Amino acid sequence: MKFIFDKQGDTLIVHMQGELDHHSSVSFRNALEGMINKTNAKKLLLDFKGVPFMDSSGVGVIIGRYKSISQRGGQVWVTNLSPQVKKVMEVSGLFNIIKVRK
Amino acid sequence: MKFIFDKQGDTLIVHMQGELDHHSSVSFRNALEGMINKTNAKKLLLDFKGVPFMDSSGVGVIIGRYKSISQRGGQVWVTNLSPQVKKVMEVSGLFNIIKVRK
Amino acid sequence: MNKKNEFKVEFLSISQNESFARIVVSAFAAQLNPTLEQLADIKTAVSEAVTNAIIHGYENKLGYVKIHGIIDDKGITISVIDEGKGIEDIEKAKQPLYTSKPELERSGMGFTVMETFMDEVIVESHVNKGTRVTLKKYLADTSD
Amino acid sequence: MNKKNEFKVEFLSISQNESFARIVVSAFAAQLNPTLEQLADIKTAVSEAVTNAIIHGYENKLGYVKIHGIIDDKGITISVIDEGKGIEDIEKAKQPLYTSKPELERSGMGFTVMETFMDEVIVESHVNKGTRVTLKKYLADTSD
Ligand SMILES: Nc1ncnc2c1ncn2[C@@H]1O[C@H](COP(=O)(O)OP(=O)(O)O)[C@@H](O)[C@H]1O
Ligand SMILES: Nc1ncnc2c1ncn2[C@@H]1O[C@H](COP(=O)(O)OP(=O)(O)O)[C@@H](O)[C@H]1O
Repeated sequence: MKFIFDKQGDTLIVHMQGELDHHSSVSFRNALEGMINKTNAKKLLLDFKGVPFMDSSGVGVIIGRYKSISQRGGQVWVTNLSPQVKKVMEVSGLFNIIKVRK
Repeated sequence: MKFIFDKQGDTLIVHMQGELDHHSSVSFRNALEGMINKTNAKKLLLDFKGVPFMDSSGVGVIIGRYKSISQRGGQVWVTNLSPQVKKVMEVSGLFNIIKVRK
Repeated sequence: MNKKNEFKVEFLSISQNESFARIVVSAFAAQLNPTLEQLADIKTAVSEAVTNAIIHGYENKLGYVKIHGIIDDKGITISVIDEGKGIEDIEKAKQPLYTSKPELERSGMGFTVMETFMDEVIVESHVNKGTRVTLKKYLADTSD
Repeated sequence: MNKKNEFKVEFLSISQNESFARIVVSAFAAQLNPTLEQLADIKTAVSEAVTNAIIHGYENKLGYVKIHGIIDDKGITISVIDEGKGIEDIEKAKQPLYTSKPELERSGMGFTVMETFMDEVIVESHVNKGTRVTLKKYLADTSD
């Protein structure tokens, strides 16, 4: 899995490419947590355009980042969800804590 | 595997779609041989545009049709070969009996 | 119950093989001409079960994960089997948000995803012997 | 000879499973980041060996075809195994254009394709016991 980071104001935008499963979630978690701390981001926007598939391992990473960002009083958004990714997020109740940006 | 037949003059053109292996070659052989007899074609042009993969089962079918067509004094052409299809045809010596149409 | 096709696969419990398992099961399920959503459901459920075998069953020690797939008149049945540590309390394990590995940022939603995405989920497990998760999806075979 | 990954799969000897076998082996080989041509070579050779197991080994009777894949420092090794009728004269069988089933329009080029597309082809066979074809391709692992 590949990710490109883009900081705009106090928002960290992450463009993701590849399948987000347990295998890829480990390096994704580390890179993302590192970048949040380094850029001191308040807002996080995860762009799933290049992610055709995600399982509950991805949900775990998003909840983890939601926690980091919440501690700073920030907010997490996701965008460009494939039907499969959206369904996994819905079933996991993720939309109760994060928002979808159209 | 799907195939579309198109008769133009004494040429039977066959547009193929799918992988040509032993499984698909059986129905392909039957359909093709039937159509050659029905249309009384002298020339056969096999369009591999929609065929990403072929193995030596496909070679067997082409040699078989080459025989039917030769008996009528005709000729077989192939066109739009993927690198994999071309390599299998080369290794099998198929280009000694059939021609490539650019 | 007319068995129409069947496969068994086994592979090492390393995380690279999670995507391998998804591809293998998708290729097998594709023979039933499922819709894109049905195929995605099966792929997702398998991904959850295989990940659990690797993380929880073998706890990242090396072992073999096995998958057994059957296509019959009713649809597809996929069993994911490990010979790892097993589950002590299956009812508790199945609860949404329950995870024994919060330090790995597990969401505890694996079984919930499997149960939502599949028509039947059967969990059999024996401590120190291993776990078998059987996933069924009812699908009419529309192929010839 | 450091074994890095491994899988085994078995499936029914029906022709629908030829494409299944190709996808399984491709998904496994993809872990080595092969070029498109290397991947196509492996896929083609496996297709030949699996087809032979189904047509010649089991002669369209129902049996199980097994594939064993290993990735090590040198590359990939794929064995295709059947418990079918076996090959009496392996040297003859390997000759270009030789086929025992011309009535099925076999080209007799299966072994030639395997030997051209792979770096090593080893055929072991016992009459009425079965056949094992081992296909090797040398590939450096360029993944992380
Ligand atoms: N194959 C398995 N072997 C042992 N324990 C398992 C297995 N699968 C699941 N479990 C247990 O069930 C719990 C819940 O699983 P799950 O709902 O998939 O959530 P998660 O994987 O996020 O922990 C796991 O945390 C683990 O304790
Ligand atoms: N798995 C097998 N079991 C029994 N016989 C086999 C097997 N594989 C190959 N053979 C024999 O070797 C011959 C040559 O095989 P091959 O070069 O692949 O050509 P083809 O499949 O077109 O006949 C076959 O015709 C068959 O007699």
